[in-house]
This record gives sequence, C-alpha cells and structure tokens, in this order.
Amino acid sequence: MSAEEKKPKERVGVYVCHCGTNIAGVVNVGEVSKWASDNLSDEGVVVARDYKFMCSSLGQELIQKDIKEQKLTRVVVAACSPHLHEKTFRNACKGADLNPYLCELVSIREQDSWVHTDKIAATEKAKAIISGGVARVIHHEPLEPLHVPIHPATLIVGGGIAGIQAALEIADAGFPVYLVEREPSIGGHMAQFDKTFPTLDCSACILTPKMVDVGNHKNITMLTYSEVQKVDGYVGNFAVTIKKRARYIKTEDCTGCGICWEKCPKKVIDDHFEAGLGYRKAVYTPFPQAVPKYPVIDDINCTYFVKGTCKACEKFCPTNAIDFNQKDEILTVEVGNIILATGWDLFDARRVPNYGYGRLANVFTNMEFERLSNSAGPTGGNIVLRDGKTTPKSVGIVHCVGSRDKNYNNYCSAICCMQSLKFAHLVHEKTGATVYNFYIDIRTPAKAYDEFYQRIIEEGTLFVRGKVAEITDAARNPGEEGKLIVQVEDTLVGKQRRIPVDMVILSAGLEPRYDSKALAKTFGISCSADGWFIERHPKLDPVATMTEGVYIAGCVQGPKDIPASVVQGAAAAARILGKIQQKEIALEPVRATINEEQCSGCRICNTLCPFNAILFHEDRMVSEVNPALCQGCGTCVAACPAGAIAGTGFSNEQILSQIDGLLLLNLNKKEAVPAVLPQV
Amino acid sequence: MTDTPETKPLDSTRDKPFEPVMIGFTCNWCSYRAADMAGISRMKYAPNVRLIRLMCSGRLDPTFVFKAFAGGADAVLVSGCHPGDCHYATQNYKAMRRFHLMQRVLAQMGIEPARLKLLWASAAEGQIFANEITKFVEEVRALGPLNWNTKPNAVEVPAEIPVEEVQA
Amino acid sequence: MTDYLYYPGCSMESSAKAYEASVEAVCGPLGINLKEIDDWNCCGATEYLSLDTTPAYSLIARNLALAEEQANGTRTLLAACSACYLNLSKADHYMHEDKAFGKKINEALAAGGLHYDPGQLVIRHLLDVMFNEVGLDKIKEKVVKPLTGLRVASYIGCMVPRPDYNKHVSDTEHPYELDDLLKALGAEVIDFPLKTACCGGHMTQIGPDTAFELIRRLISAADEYKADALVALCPMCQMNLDAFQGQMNGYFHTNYHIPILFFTQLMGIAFGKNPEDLGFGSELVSAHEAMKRIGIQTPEPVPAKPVAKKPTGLPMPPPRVRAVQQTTGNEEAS
Amino acid sequence: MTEPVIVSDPPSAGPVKHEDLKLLQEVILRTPGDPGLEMCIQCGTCGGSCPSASAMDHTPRAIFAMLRAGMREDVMKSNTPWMCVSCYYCTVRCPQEIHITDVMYTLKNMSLESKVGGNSTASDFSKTFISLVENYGRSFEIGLAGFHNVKHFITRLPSMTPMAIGMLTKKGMSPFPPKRIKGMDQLKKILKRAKELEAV
Repeated sequence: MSAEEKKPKERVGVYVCHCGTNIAGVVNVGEVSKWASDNLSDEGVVVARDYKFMCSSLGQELIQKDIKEQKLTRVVVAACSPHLHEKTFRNACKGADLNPYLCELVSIREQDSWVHTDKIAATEKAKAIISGGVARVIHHEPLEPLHVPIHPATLIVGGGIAGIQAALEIADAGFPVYLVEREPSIGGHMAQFDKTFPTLDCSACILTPKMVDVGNHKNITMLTYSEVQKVDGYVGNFAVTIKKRARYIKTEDCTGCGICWEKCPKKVIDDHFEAGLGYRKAVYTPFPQAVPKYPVIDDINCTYFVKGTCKACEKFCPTNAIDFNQKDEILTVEVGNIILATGWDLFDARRVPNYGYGRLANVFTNMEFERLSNSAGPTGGNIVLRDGKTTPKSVGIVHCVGSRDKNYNNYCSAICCMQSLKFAHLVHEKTGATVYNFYIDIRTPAKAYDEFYQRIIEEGTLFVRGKVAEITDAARNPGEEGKLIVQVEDTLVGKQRRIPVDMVILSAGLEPRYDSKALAKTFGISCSADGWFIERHPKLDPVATMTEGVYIAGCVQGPKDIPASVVQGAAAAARILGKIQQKEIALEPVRATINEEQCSGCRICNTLCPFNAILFHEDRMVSEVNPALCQGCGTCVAACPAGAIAGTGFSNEQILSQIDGLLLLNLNKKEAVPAVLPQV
Repeated sequence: MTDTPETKPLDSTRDKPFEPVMIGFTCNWCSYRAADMAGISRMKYAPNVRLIRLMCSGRLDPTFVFKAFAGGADAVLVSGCHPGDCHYATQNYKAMRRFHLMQRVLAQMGIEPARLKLLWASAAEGQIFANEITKFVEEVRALGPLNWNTKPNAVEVPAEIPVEEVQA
Repeated sequence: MTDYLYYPGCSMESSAKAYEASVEAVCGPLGINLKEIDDWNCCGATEYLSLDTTPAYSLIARNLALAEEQANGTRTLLAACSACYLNLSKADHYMHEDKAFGKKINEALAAGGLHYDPGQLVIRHLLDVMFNEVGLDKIKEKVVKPLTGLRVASYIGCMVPRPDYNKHVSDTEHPYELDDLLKALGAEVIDFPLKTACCGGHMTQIGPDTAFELIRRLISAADEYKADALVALCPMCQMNLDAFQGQMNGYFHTNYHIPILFFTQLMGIAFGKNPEDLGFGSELVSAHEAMKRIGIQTPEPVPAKPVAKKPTGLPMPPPRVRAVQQTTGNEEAS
Repeated sequence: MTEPVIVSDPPSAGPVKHEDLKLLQEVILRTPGDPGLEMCIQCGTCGGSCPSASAMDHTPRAIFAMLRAGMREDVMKSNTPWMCVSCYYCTVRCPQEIHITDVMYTLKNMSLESKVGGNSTASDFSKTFISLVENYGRSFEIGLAGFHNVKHFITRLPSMTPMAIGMLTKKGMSPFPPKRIKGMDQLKKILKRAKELEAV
C-alpha cells in the first residue's frame, strides 16, 4: 500500500489519554502521541496530543478547539473502553459540529495498560491500536441516530418487594404497569418472613399495605399465576407474550370467601409458602393476605383432575365461581420498558451432606425457621422440634450454608449474618434456649446492623468462630445421646469442639432462580456464571442492563436485603419514568442495508436473520432490510456472497482497514517499527 | 519442581524470543466486555493480541481472518458469547460453523489450523479471557512465526469484495 | 466376561486373604475377569507420601506403567483395597493435572525403562465396578440365598468416597452404593451415620490412643444400631476394626463384639458359596453368631430405627433426587 | 529492614526469620498439582472435621496460619501432619477447595528434612514400612508391626499378644517376609532416579 502518491483525504486528530497514571503509568503516552504524528501523517493525522484526562471538560475542549482550528474531519481518542466513554467523546465532537459517528474511541486502558506489565510491549501495542483506529476512522460515515417512540407502559416481572415497589412508583406517576407474577399471589419471599432485621418489625405488617395498594391501583394490571413466554421488539416497543395459567376460578364471580378450601378434601404439603413445614389444600390461596384474594386449583394434586371425581369445591361455592374447564390463556401486551425482579431461590441444604438436612429431623433451614417462628405459620409461631411439640433447650445457628464455599456457591449471600442474628434473638425471646451462632465472619455493614449484633451479644448468644464441619447424631458419650452434635473448630480457641444441641438452623444462602439462565435468554440480557443478572455497570449503573429498555431490581442482580431491594425497585422505576417522559428514544444507527443493485436474490441472508428483519421482494427478486427490526449484528453482511449488504458502523472497509492499521501496514515506511517481522 | 522450560523458538532475525502478532475479533456484548472485565480486574495477560470489536461474532467475514493472516498476523482469535447466550439469538453458532470451515481452508492453504482459535467468553469471564489469551500466545509461540510463502503485503485482499455480474 | 486389569495390593496376600478369596469367588459369576498386573509392587500406602514426594509417586506409577503395558485393550484398572485405589488414582490425577510433575515422574520411570501416559487408565474400586458396571440387577439374579434377617452396617471408609478425583461415587459422606448392594443381597441395612468415618488408618501403629478412640466410635455406633456385622471394603479398615477391637475393648473397658466382614464375603454367601471358600473364620471377632442367625433363617427382622409410624409432627423435606443410574426398586424391607 | 518479630505464646521457636515469610509459597511449590493453600480463609472446617484433631498440638487451620506467619520451626516441630489419618474429610469439605491432605504430606516431607522434630513414632513407622518395600517391593505387615511395636510400644506388647496370635493363626498371615518382586532391580533404579529428582 504505497502511500507516497495518495493524498490523505481526511484530517484526523489523535488524542492519547493519560488517565492519570492508569494509562501513563504503563504506556509511554508522550512517545505514542509523537509516534502518531510522525508516522501516521500519510493516513491523514494532522495533530496528535496526549493529555492527562481526555474525558475532563478541558480534555473535551481540546478536541473541540482542534476540530475548529485544524478543521479535523475525524477524531481518534485512545483512552478507556468505548463502553465507558464513547458517548462522552461523540458528544464532544457533536458540540464542535462534527458528526459524532466520525469519532472512534480505542481502548488502551482495559486492553493495554491495565492488563500488561511490560512497558515497552504495552507502548508498542498502544501504537498499533491507535494505528488501527486511525485506519478505521477514515472509513467512518456521518450517521444519524434512529429515533423511535416509547410506549408508556412498563412490564414488571416478579411481584416480590422489589417488583411491588417499582410498580407503585411507576403507577403513581401516572403510567400503566403490567405486573407479572408466577405464584397465585404477589408478595414474594418477604410475605413468608416473620420479623425483619434489624428493627424486628413484622414482615407481613409492612408488606401487606403495599400489596393492597398494588391490587387496587388503577394503573396496575396484575397478572398472577402467569409467566412471560416470549419477548419481541426492542426498547420503546416490546411485545411480550404472557401465559396466564388457568386458575379454574372465575375471578369475576369469586368473593374470596374461603369455603372452597375449607371443603376441599385434599391436603397437600405446602413446599412453597410454608417451606414444606405445613399443609395446604388442593384449592388454596398461599396465605390469608394474598393479593389477589382469589384462590387457584392446583391441577396436579386436585382429586378431580387426578381421578375425575370430587368437585367438592364446586358443590359448596356460593357464587358458582369454580370452572374446571378453564384453559391457560396466552396474551400479548405492548410495553416500552421492562423491569426484571424475579428474586432468588433458597440454596438446597441437602447438597451439604455433612450438615444432615433431610436426614436428621431437627436440622431446619432458614425458610423453615421463618415459618416456625411466624405466628401465622404451621405451629402458630411456636418454635418446636420436628415432633411438633418439644421446645428446644439449645439451638445452633449455622452461618454461610452453601455460601462462601467453592463446593457450592462462591459468593457471600449478604443477608445470612443479619438473618442468623435475628434468629438468635427470636429463639432467645420465644424459648429462652441457649443459642450458639457458628460463623466465619460477622458481616453487618448497613445502618443499625452492627448495633443489632451488639444487642444479640448482650442477650447472651454464644458466638463460636468456625465453619461447622459436621452435624451428626452419632453420640460419642452419654451427654451427647439424643442430641444433634455440632462439630466445629472453635478457631479462636484453636480446638475442635462438639456442641450438643436440640435444634440446628441452617442459614442457607441465596441462589439465582433455577431458571434464571432461560429467563436471561428470553429477555436478551446476560447473566454471570453464577446466574445473577449482570448490570450495565457494577457501581454506576446497577439497575440498567446491557440491553436497552430492560432493567433489573432486587435479588435478581445479586443477594441483597429488603432495604436494598426496595431502593433498586424505586431506582429502576425512576430510570424508566425518565425515559417515558422523553416520549422517544435515540437508537444506535448500526444497521444493515442491502444494495439492491448488487443483490442477486439468492436469499441466503433471509434465513440467517434471527429477527426476521430481511424481507424478500418476490417481484423484484431482491431482499431488503427493515431498519426498525434490524439489530445490527452483521451476520448477513458477512454471509452475503455478492457483498451486497453493508453494515453501517461496521463495514468491510472499516474492519479491513483496521486490520491493516493494527498490523501497521499503513505506516509510512521511513521510520517504521516493523511489527511484522521480516521473514526469510 | 524446577522444570526448565523448553527452549523457545527464536526468531531468526532477532536475538529475542519470538513474539507472535495476533489479531482478535470480539463481539460487542460478551467477549469485548470480558476483555473489559479483565482490564477492570487488572488481570494480566500477554500483550500480543490486538482486538477488533464487531457487533457480533456472526459478523465475522472469513475474509477478515484471511486478511489478517495475509497481513502478517501469526494467529487470529475469534471470540463471542457462549453458545445459547448470543445477544442476537443464535448468530454465534454461525460464527462457530464458519470457524470450522476456516480451519479447513487454512489447512488447505498450508497454515496450521491451530493458529485460529475460537473462544467463548461471557461478560463476566475476564479471567477465562485473560488465561485463554496467555495460553494461546504460548501455543502460537510454540508453532513459531507464520511460515507462509508470501511477504507481508504481497497478497492484496481487496477491501471491496468484487461484485460479479449475476445472471438472474 | 469383561476383562479388568487388577491390582490386588499387599494386604490381599497377607492380612486380607479372606477378601482375596471372596473377591475371586464372586467375580467369576458376575462376569468380571481379573487380570492381575504382572509383578506389581506395593503402592506405598500413606507412608511413602509422608517421607518423600517424587519417589512415592514413582513407586505408584510403576504399577500404572506396568498396567498400561499389559493393558491389551483394557483400560479399567481395578483395585479392591481403598488405599491402593486412591494412591493409583492420585498418581494418575496429579501426573495429568500437573504436567511438569508428570514429566518428572516419567523421568524417574524411564530409569527403569518404563513410561506412563496419565489419563490412559480408568482407575476404579471394585465396589464402583460392581455397582455401576455389573449393576444390581445382575447381582440380584445371582442371589440364591438372600441374607434376610442379617442386620448390617455398611462401612465405606475414607478413601473410596474421598477425594474421589473422578467422581465415581455418589456422595463424599453418605454414598448409597454399598447400602443398595447389601440390600440387593437381602440384608437389612441400617442407616449408619459413620459410614464414611475414619477407621484410624495407621494410627494403630503410631498413636494407639487416637486409633482406639476412632475404632470405638465406629464399633459403638454399630452396636447402638444393633448391627450383627459391619461390612467393609478395605483390608485396612477391616484389620483395624477387627484385629484391634479386642485391644480397644480393653482400653475402654467395654465389651463390644461386632464382626467385621468384607462385602464380597456376604456376596459369596448370598451367591450360595461355601463359607470356608470365602475366608470365613479368619476374622478375629467371630462372625459365627451373626451368620448362624441367617443360617436358621430368623423370620422377623428387628426393625431398624424406631421411626415412621405415623407422620405426627412436622413433615420432613423429601430426600434429594439421586443420580439416575440405579433403577432397582429395592425400597421395601426397611 | 527490621526483621518482623512474631509474639506468640510460649513455647515458640523464637522470632520469625525474614526468608521464612515465603514459607507458605515453599509448601505450595512442593505439593503436586495446585493445592490452593494461599486461599485459606481460616474458617476451621479442617480442624472441625479432623478425626484426630484432639491428638494434634495445633489444628490444621492453625498450622496454615503459622505457615503464613513464617513460623517455620514451630510448624516443623508440630505433630499435626503426623497425626493426619488421610481421611480426606477436610479436603472435600474445605470451602476453598484446598488440598489439605496433600499439604500434610508435604509438611511431613519438610519436617523430616528439617530434622527438628515432628513425631518420631510416626516417621519411624513410615521409614520402616518403606525400607521393607524398598527391599522386597511389597509390604510385610507382620514384620513391620512387630519391628515397630517392639521399638515404640514395648509396654503394650502383652496386650497385643492375643491379636498377634490371631493374625498368624486365624488370618493365616505368614511370619516370613514376602517374596521379592521380579523387577526389584528396575524398581530400585526408578526410586534412585526419583530421589535424585526430588533433591533438585
């Protein structure tokens, strides 16, 4: 590529950011900018500068000044990842009347200075990256963002506390909300809890007023016993397909009087709401304060559905609200934004064989204990052993079950410390039993949390620092007989201890929903290897996702307590309200377009597109891309045998030139450092 | 365990161990973010790979890969979201199919197929991304410089793929 | 008949002759053809690893190299002793995982003209092969004299379920393989909580006080559960619990009498073999009484734990779903 | 640079030497595979699981803390690794997936090299066992037990008599050493080379 004859047609400015010492500490930025101005002039570089913080207002002004004075037609900024500051620098260019898409941000921080230690190699790599950016930017075209209107309605998936909060915020602002909940009632895990830490106020007492508000709100459409099946469209214009499971109850007739479940002869272990400790009927509402108040018939257990006879509920229903012929309904709603607040599943403590859950009767999980302690629970709030009557005299509470453990989940479940302290208090208060808390570290970092810890110490709970090794009923001496023995190293003493107790409570950790990966796929967002959904930025954008228009709130993003879930619900709502009020949204103009002149009509691209954005004109025998549906992946561009499809923003010219640039093939050969070593 | 490393192949022209030049293609959603994640977490890896961001690994036109080899790259990395996690539904499967095809073509052209690597990395897998790059660099270093009987720049891969008249 | 490479281990020739005899007696009918590695050497137990690393692994690896040489199309190397099984799989595992280490061990082997490619052999314990390869259905077919009325504690010990590098066993602490196998023979199997606890290992030789305590835990628990016998699958476990039971009794002033049998001995009985051919009588704590019980066919078995009358109280969580594999509906009895 | 001084309860082996601050790393490097020892969070699962913890002067967890602190002599003198019964409970339960049992083997190796102590009964047993194996290629249980117990537990011999008789009669164990394996020369060559490699 002899550049001698060619006169560069564009005037390019190169800006190398120090990012304090983040880049300059490893990459010799001065050398890089000088190199760019010396060696890339044939490519059109007319100015190359380095500056301490390009993203600062002074840094941006520097670019704007050059655009005006040096008449730059292209800008390359070598700084951090485009995912962080691409918008910043595009806006800077826009401010100086340069089309924002004529600016290219190349990453010499995340991809260079932060990941390499060899300063010389890192500096050389920075040069190559900038060279690639320059070669590419020349082929950029001025683009205009696509503007699409935003539908004012919002879909919220998950009716736990995070979803409830978000729904109320948006509905109160006057916009419609669809709240989809898989269970027969909203309320989520919070409805199961007895008390909430650290204030010890009754969970149901603070939750149910909010549930009632949701139920009565004119802007909220509740879709309980329902699941999202499919999501089409994009930000501003989603079409969501929802399956509403048959309740077998005519909700327009049902008064929620409760005669049906009184009369129902079929008793079922309630492994959901009562955590397997209590029973419900085959027709039921999960709990008395359920919203909506209508029951459902569980068609897996209902005698009529199993054997074909019974219909006791139907016989006794005073309003004839039972309808065994109801079918699942599929409905589609249109929304502009989506909040996912699907919460968490409890870690299955049976997976820890040494803790004996499921094998030793008096080993309970945290959820079981919440129900035991709850006055609306199966024992009326009496804390008793599995025999249903004996009050324990000593209780061991085990922290970190299934959390902070590479055999199960590596992360800290965040709530178990406070929850276990709460349990210690409740056991102490209700039974007077001796309570041991077995912990690795006590983590109480929120407001009034550590004070709560102090209070529990003061109440006389015995703290043993050590991860419990095993819980067994194999006694070694008469003192241990008939007890559960908690075997642990008391690490502060440095000795192994065997502590006999009557009851053990396992603070099992929080896990992503078992189907979180499938859910992420449905909504087109990403989830971490653990299964928690990934936020746009872990610190600065915790409720948005990489997919425009899809937000996350509550434990779906990671384990957190009630206050944090509420904050996220409200935060996601605020983000969406801001968008709705703008009435339209600008989308990246990264789209494919087909040059009809070149299209041979082979239709290879038609089947490749997952969004059905390519239509084929039978009359003219050519294909065409619908820009509203195209998401810009570029697969069709790569596949077109005729080269008839252009990918805006990622065109062949751009990428092929960038390859040249990265390999330093575009250099004026005078002083070039050969990156491609001469070969024999 | 003082295992002496095998003598690395030396580049004939320099008295330094051979440092391969590699081009990497990432998708915008998972693997580029994995690279970002590696950076944010300050994970260290070999500085030999220079990345190009595509929207999707499905955008990867085999021409890009051949162009990179023709331009003197010793190896090419193609990375995308894990199968099933593609931001564009299934397009990374298309990249995978092209990958196998490209390996075969490379072999026919006399280039070791091991110089082309496919790597799935989710946005959270910075560590995997970093480790795999370091590993790949070692593998390519063991293969030595790309020994293709052309000088750099000798093969012109046209930026514009020529359009031939197609009889409808 | 399926061929398996077989590493018997030293104990099989001395203290665990009963194990050797019974293994031979039951493998034939089940179609297991044991091809003993020619000129195998001791695996070093836990002792050589304590002294030196490279020589210890080299000692083990010689057996692997010989087995690979003599494989002749077979890939599975079978061991009946838990310690041998673990050592063999440990050497294979680390040579595979740590390439530099594998190279070093092969360098040592080269001094004797041998070489082993880590990962070439699949190393398995006899119980694992019986359960997962032969299968309970086939074992049940061979049962001519069910062990009805014999109440046994199944005892697996440490080194088969842990660390279990290749995940051959169902659980690290409460595996069900031996339970299910003994149930398939018709025995009544108690839910022994110390199923995978330690027998004391070499502590009988270096810290008898500790060893006696570990032995006592097992024996007293078996006694508490009213087990007629404790069933082991490792010569070391059997020896510690059997030979040292008397000394342990003396040490603690107790009078436990729990015979320790190899699972293959019970399989042999159920298959209708002659007790003498299975090494019965070689145990120091006599199994005579226990075996007499089934000799006279005690009609009503003592119920296991006093449980499961009526579900009063609060319900228990359902058991964890097991891995697919075994489909033998042996859920009655207990 | 001043040397770090560790204050600990007596009897401690005195101040920590600067070079011993790499002690943890040394243990990791000497263990096959990646034992992950640097990841210890001091939770005590190992000490809680250990069936012979009561016989140890320090729990395994404490030993790992001491390795971090560079307390070489205290660790080398400790009987902890020698009391390990290789039951692998700690290994499978460790939340950080540290190969604790393998680390214990390494510590035994190092303790023998350091010659400052450990547990003579245990190391002698290992040595006796291995000398027999190195001579015959197979172990010799009766001979080993006899030799070892006469040396270390002479007072206990009377209580062992019934057992010993049982071993010979009922179990039919031979009081004579096993037959040498055919490849004894080969084995010796391998072990010789292995020992050279170990020393590197």
